[in-house]
Amino acid sequence: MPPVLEISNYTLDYASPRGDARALDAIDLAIGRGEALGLVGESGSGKTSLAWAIMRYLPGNAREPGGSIKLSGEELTTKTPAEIAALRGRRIGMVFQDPGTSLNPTLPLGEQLAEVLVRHRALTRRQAWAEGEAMFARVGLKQPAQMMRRYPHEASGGEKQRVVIATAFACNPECILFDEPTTALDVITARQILDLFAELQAETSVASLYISHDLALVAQVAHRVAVIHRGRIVEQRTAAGIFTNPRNDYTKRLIAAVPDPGRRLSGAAPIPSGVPLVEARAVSVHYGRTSRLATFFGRARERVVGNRAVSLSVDPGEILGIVGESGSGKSTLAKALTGLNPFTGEIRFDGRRIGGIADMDKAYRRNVQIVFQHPDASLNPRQRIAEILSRPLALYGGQDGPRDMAVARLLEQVHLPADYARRYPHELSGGEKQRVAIARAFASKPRLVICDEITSALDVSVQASVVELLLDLQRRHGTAYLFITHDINLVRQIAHRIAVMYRGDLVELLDIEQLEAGPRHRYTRALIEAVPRPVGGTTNITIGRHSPGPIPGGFDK
Amino acid sequence: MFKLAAIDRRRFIAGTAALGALTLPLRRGFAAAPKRGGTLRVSVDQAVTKLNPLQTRVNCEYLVAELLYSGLTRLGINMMPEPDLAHSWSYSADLTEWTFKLREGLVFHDGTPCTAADVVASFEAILDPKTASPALQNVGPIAQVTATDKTSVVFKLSAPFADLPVTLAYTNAKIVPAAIAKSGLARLDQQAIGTGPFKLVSFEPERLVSVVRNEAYYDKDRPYLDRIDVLVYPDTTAEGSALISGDTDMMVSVQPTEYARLKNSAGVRTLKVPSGQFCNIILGCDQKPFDDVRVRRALALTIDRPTLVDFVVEGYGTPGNDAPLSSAYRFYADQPIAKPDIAQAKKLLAEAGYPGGLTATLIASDKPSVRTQLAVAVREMAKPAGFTIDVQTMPHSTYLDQVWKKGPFYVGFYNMQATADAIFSLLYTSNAAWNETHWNNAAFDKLVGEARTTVDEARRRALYADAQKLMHDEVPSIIPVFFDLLGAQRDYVQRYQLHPRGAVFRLDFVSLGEGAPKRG
Amino acid sequence: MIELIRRLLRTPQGALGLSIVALVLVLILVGPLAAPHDPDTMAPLVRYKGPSPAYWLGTDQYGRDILSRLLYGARATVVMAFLATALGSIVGAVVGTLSAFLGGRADEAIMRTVDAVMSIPSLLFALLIANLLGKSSVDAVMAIGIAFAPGMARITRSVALTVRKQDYVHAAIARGEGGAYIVLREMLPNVVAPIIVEATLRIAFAVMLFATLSFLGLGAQPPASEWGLMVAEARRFMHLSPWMILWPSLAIALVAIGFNLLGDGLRDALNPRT
Amino acid sequence: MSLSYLLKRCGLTAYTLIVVSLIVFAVTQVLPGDAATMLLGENATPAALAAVRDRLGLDAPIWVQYGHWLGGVLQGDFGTSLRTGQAVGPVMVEALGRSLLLAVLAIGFMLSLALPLGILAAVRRGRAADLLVGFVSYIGVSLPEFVTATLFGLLFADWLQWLPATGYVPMTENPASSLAHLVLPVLTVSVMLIAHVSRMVRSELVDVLHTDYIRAARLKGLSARAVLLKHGLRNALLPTITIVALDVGYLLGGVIVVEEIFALPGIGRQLIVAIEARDLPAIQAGALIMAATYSVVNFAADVAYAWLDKRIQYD
Repeated sequence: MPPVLEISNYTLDYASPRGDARALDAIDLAIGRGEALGLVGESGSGKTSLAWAIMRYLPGNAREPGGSIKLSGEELTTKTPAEIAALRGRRIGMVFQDPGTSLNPTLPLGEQLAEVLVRHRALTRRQAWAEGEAMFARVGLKQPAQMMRRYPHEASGGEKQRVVIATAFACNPECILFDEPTTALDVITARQILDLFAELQAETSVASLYISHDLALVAQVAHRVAVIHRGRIVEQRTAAGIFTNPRNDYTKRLIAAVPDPGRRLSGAAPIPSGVPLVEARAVSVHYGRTSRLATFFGRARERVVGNRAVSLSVDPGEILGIVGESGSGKSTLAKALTGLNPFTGEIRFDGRRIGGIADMDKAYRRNVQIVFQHPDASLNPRQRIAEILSRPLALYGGQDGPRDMAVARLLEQVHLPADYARRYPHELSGGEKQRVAIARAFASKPRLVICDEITSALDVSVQASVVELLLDLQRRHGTAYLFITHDINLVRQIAHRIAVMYRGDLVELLDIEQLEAGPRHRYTRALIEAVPRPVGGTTNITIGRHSPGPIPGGFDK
Repeated sequence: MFKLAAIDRRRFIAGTAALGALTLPLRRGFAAAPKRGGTLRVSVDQAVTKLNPLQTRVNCEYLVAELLYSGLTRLGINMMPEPDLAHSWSYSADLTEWTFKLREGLVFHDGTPCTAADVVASFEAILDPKTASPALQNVGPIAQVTATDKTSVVFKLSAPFADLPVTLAYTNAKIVPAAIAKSGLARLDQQAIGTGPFKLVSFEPERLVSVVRNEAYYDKDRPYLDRIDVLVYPDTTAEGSALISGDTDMMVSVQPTEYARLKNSAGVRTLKVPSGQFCNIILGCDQKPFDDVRVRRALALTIDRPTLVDFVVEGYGTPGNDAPLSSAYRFYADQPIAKPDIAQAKKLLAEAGYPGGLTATLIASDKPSVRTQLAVAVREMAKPAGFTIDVQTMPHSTYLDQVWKKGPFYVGFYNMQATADAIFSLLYTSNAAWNETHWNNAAFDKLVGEARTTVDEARRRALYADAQKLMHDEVPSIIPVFFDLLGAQRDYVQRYQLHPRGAVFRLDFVSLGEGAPKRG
Repeated sequence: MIELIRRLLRTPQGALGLSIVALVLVLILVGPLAAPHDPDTMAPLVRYKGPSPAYWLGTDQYGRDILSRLLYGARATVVMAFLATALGSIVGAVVGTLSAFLGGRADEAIMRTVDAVMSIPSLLFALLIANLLGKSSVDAVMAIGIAFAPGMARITRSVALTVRKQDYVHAAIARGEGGAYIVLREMLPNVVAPIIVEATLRIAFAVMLFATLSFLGLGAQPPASEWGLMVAEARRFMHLSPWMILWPSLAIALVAIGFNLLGDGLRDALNPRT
Repeated sequence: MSLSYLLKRCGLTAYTLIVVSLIVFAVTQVLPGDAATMLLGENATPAALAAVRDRLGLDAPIWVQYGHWLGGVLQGDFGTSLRTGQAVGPVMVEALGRSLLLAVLAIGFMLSLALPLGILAAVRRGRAADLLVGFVSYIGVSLPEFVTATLFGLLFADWLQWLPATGYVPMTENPASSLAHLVLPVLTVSVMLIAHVSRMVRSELVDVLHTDYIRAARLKGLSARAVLLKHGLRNALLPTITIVALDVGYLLGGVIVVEEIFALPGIGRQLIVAIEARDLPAIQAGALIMAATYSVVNFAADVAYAWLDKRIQYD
């Protein structure tokens, strides 16, 4: 029996004024019935291009020099648009990265599922609606009837992704492509979606292509893993094998880059000097002001809470990791500490009391620097790197020799060529930009650098090198970090202590050892369990086995 | 009362109903009786904002007032007075007391009778400065008006005056009910209660005024039309197009730029009559630089009048020689048109102390557009002689408020008046109502004043000729061109004649012939 | 600058718009020199002529050369429109930035008022002001400038606010930069670009508005050769010579198109990320 | 969308009108030229002037006059015209009616053209149709009404003689000819609107067609039609509501010129006449009514938008 999806020697080019650019090069892939193939690659590796090619959804400038894509033996590349349209959603479905954007905001969720059934299974709308409810129930949506009538903005990310999955499975297709289906979701939700995937995968025995940048994750949800690099499949083997004995160099580098909590990167925690470098005492942040009208109508709602009485401290040279889902108040705390958000409570720096933004004098600013998540946003697009870097120098002095020398030194420090000084940010890659941002932060020789999700926008290997850089700088300058991230594995590699935040509260603050020993707080535990560990074989998601089911949303504190 | 006045003399100045009735058909030269009925759609180029006949100011308002109201006399096409509400009149030998006899059984539109009392009340209102009626300056030197019985009105004059029957035909000298004249004329802003040939149906200032035949009109045959719609077309090209397309039947005035197009359109007949209507350039004779006659004459000498007739009115007009009388006036004195003479102009300027020429701002109101056209043309013509003229246009209202009768150098625009005396004593005598030039020339005043009280035709003509000559030499204002009045009508419109006066229309004589469209 | 032009020429709108506007600028500069006749000299014998070798675009009611009048009028029309826009943009930018800077209730109040003013159609507003100030080109410029200010204010503010939220501004604040530096060096360069684009588009609008005012008799006055005024005057002679009305109309349209295209071109060209 | 949003929005509209009334009153009060002189013109005698000034209360301090005026306005009394002596309010309202008729027809016509054009351009992005629409719309937005109006008049009324050049016939008088008279004005004001809105629709739709959910819809195998009509337009047209509402403001400005040229006795023409004659009460009433109309339309649009767009949550 032929594989459900068979790609042989498939090549794809994108025509551009500067000649054709090769996106995919002689791809060979086959997925059998009930099999899950993981496709791992970094951005630009061509994994998404492959998905589009399979879905026959290619831009106008796409060229296909050769190769074939077969669905159960049927050649797709030669089909007419009409035929393809008839086949999409019915025989081959797709699940997208961000459920928030892949659902039409102006249509009810149910409608967006029902329309597929109407189109492909020729059901009446009433039948489709009934069927839809069933599907919703099947993907674990509570109160499917109501959910059918809701609009996307009325559902949570997880629920939305379930809807998308339900839609993909609606017509029991032979093959489904999953394009980073959990990347946009919070750790725990992601985990629930993975369980659902495994479950459905097992019972429908659909052939699925699971695309992701996360090797660890893929290794656990897929039977086999294919690593794609620069449009080529560089290695293909069993999920177990890929970690245990990778052949390809790139694969090896990739694996090396994957954060492995088992492998500590930072040195031992500094001996507590008694006097913490920075100490937050019951720092709370509230957003928004209640409109007078609202007050007038007697519903001055409680203002949005960013942080509720968070207290923690960072010792000199210490790396304090802060983890939590989006909206847990991690960044809010960072902003408070850098005087970007007004806060109540107090901060102590070197024992000096700082009651508000007003108290943050030059010395404090100089010693507490922040690096933001998105380098595109944090570097002024209209300033050359030189100006960006010379600014803190001008502000805090501390430079010896001429300005451009200092700039060059800063660049060198973050392993960037000196001539980048003349460039504009948009002429740099994401990783390079982040390095510039880091260089800017270190220009003032700070004692604490707050890293706000600085790696989450980067590729695994880039992320690894940036982390490497950070640790290197930390070793050299003894800088303390407040390392904010949602990547548990990463934080377990580098942090000395970890603060877990949940909905504005600091739920647990514990040493790395304690964490490894097994955290006390239920939420922390859920968090840790939710994350797949990058070790071949010992997977904690077993395909086909029913997972314990979704974890309840609230946690006792 | 001097009863045995010589008949010929009386016949000359005074009119009688018999005479009026007799002369009418002869003059029109129509044997067949006019056909009754039908609706006439007349287009005008300005909004009809004032309904009150004592306060109307522009031609389209005069037109409406004339339909709704009557005066004691009305102005014939030959500028002679015709009987209206008064069927006859007589005067004392010294021309200081005039008696007018009203027709019997006159009624207002509201059914109330119109008697001598109403006439008296109306004239008292007109003569009251508060009313601000243009007639105040134009009806003649009336000292007192009294009613001797229900149908006789006696006018006592402050000075001998030969033209009273004509001046009483002035556009604003209409008769309104005594009650309203006393209680407050404001009522007449909204409704029309007159004795005119038509009654008001609807009044939309910006768009349409509709009137229907007044069955109670004193003349049993007139008016011939059942209804007249007066339509407002602010855009003259549009107005022309409307006539061409048959939306309207008649344009009481046509812009020179439109005339050719209308002439060449099928079914349209264009009308043209020489008139005393003119644009003049007021030169303030009481302030520099125009207090010096040489400067005034110099400017006059720069102007190529025939060309100006082309520039300003596409040739539909006649050159003027700085006196306000055109060939259309009875006492017009023909004089050679001054030829432009730049050299002479320069010379005069130099003598006047402006060897390097002089700069002045010539103000022109934006309505009517000929004012600006004239100003711009004059600006160019005067350049070579050393006049640097900066033309400044402004909205008419601002012009009236800030420039008119005040400014030293601006463009005026005036309709033809019924008599030579009217135009002279309206604009140029020292005691003129609108003495804009402040020329204040005693000799001139004397000539005009004497002519006013002179009955003898030849003598009068001589006096007025001297007056015109004087103006030609002294140039209180430059009157470079008289405009022909232009009109147009569908060819089925009968018995309509353009009136040189410009402010008189006599639509009650108009009728519709074959081919007229049937309208509601 | 060169870079910008290169970027402009990349897009069709940019290229076309740039060339049209460049042409107009040339006309403004050398127009009077290039004019074959004096724009005011009258010629009784050649009135209402169509295009001919002697008078390329024909003559008007005084026999004046239309081409020459157009060439001279370019200044009266385009320069005025530019000034008006500049005025409006500056006033607007100041108000907008101020509002964005003050924030809170002050911002609220300012913006509500701006909205209120904007609910008066700009032509009506310009009419009222022009009427209030008087009838001349300068007054018309003022009128249009004032009428434009609210719109510019609103745009400036919104742009300023978005920039204000950018991380590089946060970074500057966290770094302890002074307000002046943040506004001038960090924000302004990023705020200016959209405003330039908007202003360019508005010049096109201003050309039309200015012409419209003149057309309604509230802008330039005869014997000026402002294009809108030329159209207004030509209307009366439409049937004697359609050319008189055609040419200035085309001129206005061309300039407006030019600036519209240029504006859209600039929008792409000024985006640093493309 | 909550009650308090509605109330807030109402409050804003009210505030707008107050500000507008202030501006309008201020602007008109400082107009040069004494109203009384305007009223009496050539024949003004001192006695008459005094009488009129007294009648119009022109000697009272400015703020008293404002209060008096506003008080009247709130009771629907806009004063009487200096030109015609008629009550201004009714005249203006009637005129507004005519303008609105024009506006509604124009918007209807505009939508019937702009939407298809915009959609066509967006769907055929970068192809001939798109470029053509783009080019035409550039010309459209670059032609002042008075030019378009004049050229249309020249073409359709004078040369081809298909349509009446200008003028206005009430619907009640003769519907056919009434419409015939409205064709050119509607065409004229529509030109720029069509150009503008079709560009907007295009860009909106282009954006929408690049969203993930459109891609998702395509990859669900929905027909191109379904994707465009059901998923694309629905989202692209929402913002168009606001744009159209904003264009009403432009429209009201546009009618001023168009009505002037086509002698359509709408509020725009009334205003021009009033402004030329310095008829203060008329100017004030006209300007205020116009602005009011505009803010009401925007109010309606915002509410409609808030109601239609499920995403936005208003406090």
